Amino acid sequence: MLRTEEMLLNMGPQHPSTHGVLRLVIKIDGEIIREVDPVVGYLHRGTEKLAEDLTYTQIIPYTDRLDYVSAMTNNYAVVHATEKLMGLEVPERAEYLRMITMELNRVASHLVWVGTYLLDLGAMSPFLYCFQDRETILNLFNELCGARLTYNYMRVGGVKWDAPEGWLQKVEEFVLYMQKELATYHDLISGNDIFLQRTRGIGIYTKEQALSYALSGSNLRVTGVPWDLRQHQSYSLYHQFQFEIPTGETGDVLDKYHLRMQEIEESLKIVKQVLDVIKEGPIMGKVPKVLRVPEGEVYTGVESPRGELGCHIVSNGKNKPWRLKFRRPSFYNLQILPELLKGENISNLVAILGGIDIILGEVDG
Amino acid sequence: MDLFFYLGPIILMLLLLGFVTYAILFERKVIGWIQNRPGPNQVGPWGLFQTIADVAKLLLKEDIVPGKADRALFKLAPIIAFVPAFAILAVIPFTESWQFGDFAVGLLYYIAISSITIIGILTGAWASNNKYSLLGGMRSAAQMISYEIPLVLSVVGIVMTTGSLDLNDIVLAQKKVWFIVPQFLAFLIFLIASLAELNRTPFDLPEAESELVAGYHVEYTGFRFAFFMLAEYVYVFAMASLTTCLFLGGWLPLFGLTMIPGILWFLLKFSLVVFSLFWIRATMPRLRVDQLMQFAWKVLLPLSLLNIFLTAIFKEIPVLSSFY
Amino acid sequence: MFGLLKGLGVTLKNMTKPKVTYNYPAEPIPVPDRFRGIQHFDAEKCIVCNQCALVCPTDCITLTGKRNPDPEKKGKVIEIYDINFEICILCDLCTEVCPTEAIVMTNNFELATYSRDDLFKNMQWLHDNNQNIRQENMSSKPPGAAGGAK
Amino acid sequence: MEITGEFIAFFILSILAICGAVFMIFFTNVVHMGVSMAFTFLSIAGIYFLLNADFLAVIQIMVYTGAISILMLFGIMMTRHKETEEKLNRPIHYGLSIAGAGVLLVSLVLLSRGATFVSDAVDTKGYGIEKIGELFFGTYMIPFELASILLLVALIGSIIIAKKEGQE
Repeated sequence: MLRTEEMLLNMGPQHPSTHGVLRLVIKIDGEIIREVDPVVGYLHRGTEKLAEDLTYTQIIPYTDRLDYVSAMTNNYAVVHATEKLMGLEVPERAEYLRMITMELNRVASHLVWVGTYLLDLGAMSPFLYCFQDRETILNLFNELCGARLTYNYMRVGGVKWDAPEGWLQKVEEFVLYMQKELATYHDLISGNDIFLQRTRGIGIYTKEQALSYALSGSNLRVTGVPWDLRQHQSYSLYHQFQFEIPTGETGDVLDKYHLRMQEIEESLKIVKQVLDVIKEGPIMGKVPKVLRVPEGEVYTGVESPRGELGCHIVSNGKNKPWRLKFRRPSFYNLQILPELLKGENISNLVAILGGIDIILGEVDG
Repeated sequence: MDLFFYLGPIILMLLLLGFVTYAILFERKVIGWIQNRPGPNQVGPWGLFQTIADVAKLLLKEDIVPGKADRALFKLAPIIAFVPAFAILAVIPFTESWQFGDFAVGLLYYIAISSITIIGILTGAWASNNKYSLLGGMRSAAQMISYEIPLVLSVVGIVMTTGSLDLNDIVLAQKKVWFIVPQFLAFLIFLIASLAELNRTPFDLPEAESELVAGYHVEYTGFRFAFFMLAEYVYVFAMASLTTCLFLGGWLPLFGLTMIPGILWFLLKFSLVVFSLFWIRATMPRLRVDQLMQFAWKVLLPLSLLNIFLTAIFKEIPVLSSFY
Repeated sequence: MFGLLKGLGVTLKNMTKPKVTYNYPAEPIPVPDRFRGIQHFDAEKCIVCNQCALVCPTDCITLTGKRNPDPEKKGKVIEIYDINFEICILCDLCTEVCPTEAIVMTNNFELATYSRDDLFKNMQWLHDNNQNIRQENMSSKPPGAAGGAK
Repeated sequence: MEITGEFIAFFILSILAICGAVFMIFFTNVVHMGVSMAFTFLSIAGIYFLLNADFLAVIQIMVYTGAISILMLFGIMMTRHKETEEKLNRPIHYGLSIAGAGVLLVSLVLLSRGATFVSDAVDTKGYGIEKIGELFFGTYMIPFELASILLLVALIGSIIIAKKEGQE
């Protein structure tokens, strides 16, 4: 047999398709990958350590910068953990507003994924179409809380802003529009033979593997495990509403695409239901001026678009946490990458890496 | 005649540069429109000077030769890649009278000369001493060699019908009906194979930026990079011209509208082909490298062989034979 | 094969749709009222309570007060008020805690400059930044005071 | 001798061909060798063009420049660890090769003295592709088909051998 040379390829930290500053040290034989070693930490800002020196309100803007495509969920994670530790009551309207923003943020996040994933596969236009629809959501958020990405919207005990005049109608319009618009996406992407060829049958892992690697979110559901914290460890007021947990069958990247498209649909359904029941009311609970969290510790999990976003707070009774730990789903999901890439073609690398849906701000913390 | 002999190529060169300048602008505009944005519109009215500004930028850039590169080959490669791109234009008949070299084997000449470019790409890729560019060059060579075969075989049907390899004869043979109708299968194969030959989406693996950053020209800057770009767009020009000549009846008018000059008809059909290239680019993701090879050898090659058989059979059927 | 044609149809249809981009530097981008831009600071309203500097997550606010020059009045007046926009993240917390609305957000956001020193804004600059001031500043109040209904 | 464009073209092409061949031997870098070989093939195709043998020229470019050189470069780049070869230092080899080249030269000179050349200018324009086609598919039909079957067998054989090695 012809002897071919094994080559060490450094992919990243500056590379168009590593979604930020991930570095992959790849051993390739021709175009076949023998070994992958992901190197993380180029975007590490020490959020957890910084949080030990910040009051609970001050931590919220920092969480915006973890998973910067779904900052609402991050806001909620830390706010929810604090509320649970303090045993605070949150007014109904505030919870509804939180759910609307979180679900819209999930839609926006999945749209970013669909767009960038297709961009990784070489198609340009879906990226821009997705970003146009995401733009509508960002504009809605901009109207609500004055920022497009770093929302800093939620507060311990409620939310910062009530919905402005006519905002809820705009959300409803968007939901109706988006439910129709999804058909266009399916026309453009789902039926494309090249897309099917690129994604079918790659990046498959079993249920056992997924569980042993502690995968969560759509990366776990794609193997057929219907695990969704919104239903199984219900937080906020999700238990009031009806929605399905889509699961995958084959577990390949194509399945992940369909799963995430279905999750967009489900999120829109939740928003629609919330809009039907939302009433006037206070948006802030009875919260003391200076937040002093009682001694103790708490762990809460929130279903972020990428998986289980956990927040573990240890408090020693001061106004600052003694220790704060985020279970950042992207970081955990990334662990399975070396296993998946072994023996794959190098052009599958991008397809598989993109399928995991990592956000480097979250991976590096 | 003599004057034309010497000045002709220079005029063609200038026309070509003009075409490349505005083809790039047109491509960016079309892709912009498809993506609901206006495309380049800042430099000059309607963005007309955008490409000129880009080229000026490329020319003013520092000319970098990587330290570990093979200097001689690194400098030679863009020239090897570009010269054949220009040389193939000699055989394209733009109208009855506008053609530079009337070869009896024009079609073969086109295909043969265009394969030299691969040497330029391959040496450039190797000489840059970069892993990404080497991978890109390898893919490029493998892809272009593989797709040349269905490209040639798809045209065999037309050659059988006209009995000539001369592009002039081929155009004149389409007076009754364009070859896109009787040779539709061949047209599809030709279109796909030409997309692959041009390294355009969905076959732009050699420069797949999501995997190989920029493929074979990763280390090239400034003027040398411009040469590779130029070669690529000249091939777009040439391939669109060839498609027009082979399948769309060249300069021949449609519906007997003979008062419109042939060159305009040619340009019209030509622009249509160029537009569809850009349109496809804006829509499709790219194929995977192994699927690409399988597609060439397992789908396109048998289909083009089938097309040859079908043409041969139809030639013998009394009613149909007038078309073949 | 049919799927490919469908996709081509979608892209072709989009060609005729109106453009969605902003002609940004030529025309200003419309921003909603709640937009969090560069702060406006009103020295007269400030009571030097230091809350904004305390709540700031990045410690970008520096302020000092001095005794009120008018001996009849109690309290302090502001002497130095600087915001370092190299590290300010425009999180809105300072305006949220300000009891007198001395510091409020504006809808201006163009901070780009060639020198990092220019990002250090003093009281005078912040005071002169008085265009497009945000109308609605305290939304967390109980309903009726601010905020809208459905 | 009259200096025409054709003469100048011939001169340039032959110099290119010879230079390519000489460099091919003297270069130490295999990739450089490959590229200079491609130049030789290309110049020979140019000489065919000058002789009005269009078809032959085009096929020369297609097969030798387009396919063989590229495949060689491809193979070299994909498989070799070191691109440069060490110079061999074996006096017997030098002696043998000089002797072999001498014998070749002498025999060529003898042969060319015995052969008869057409002294008048021949109208090469009549020998187009039609003639080649007629000869291939008429007079020499059976040898042509046999040759292509032989090539096919070689192709399939090489695939089988490569596959077997790959499985081991």
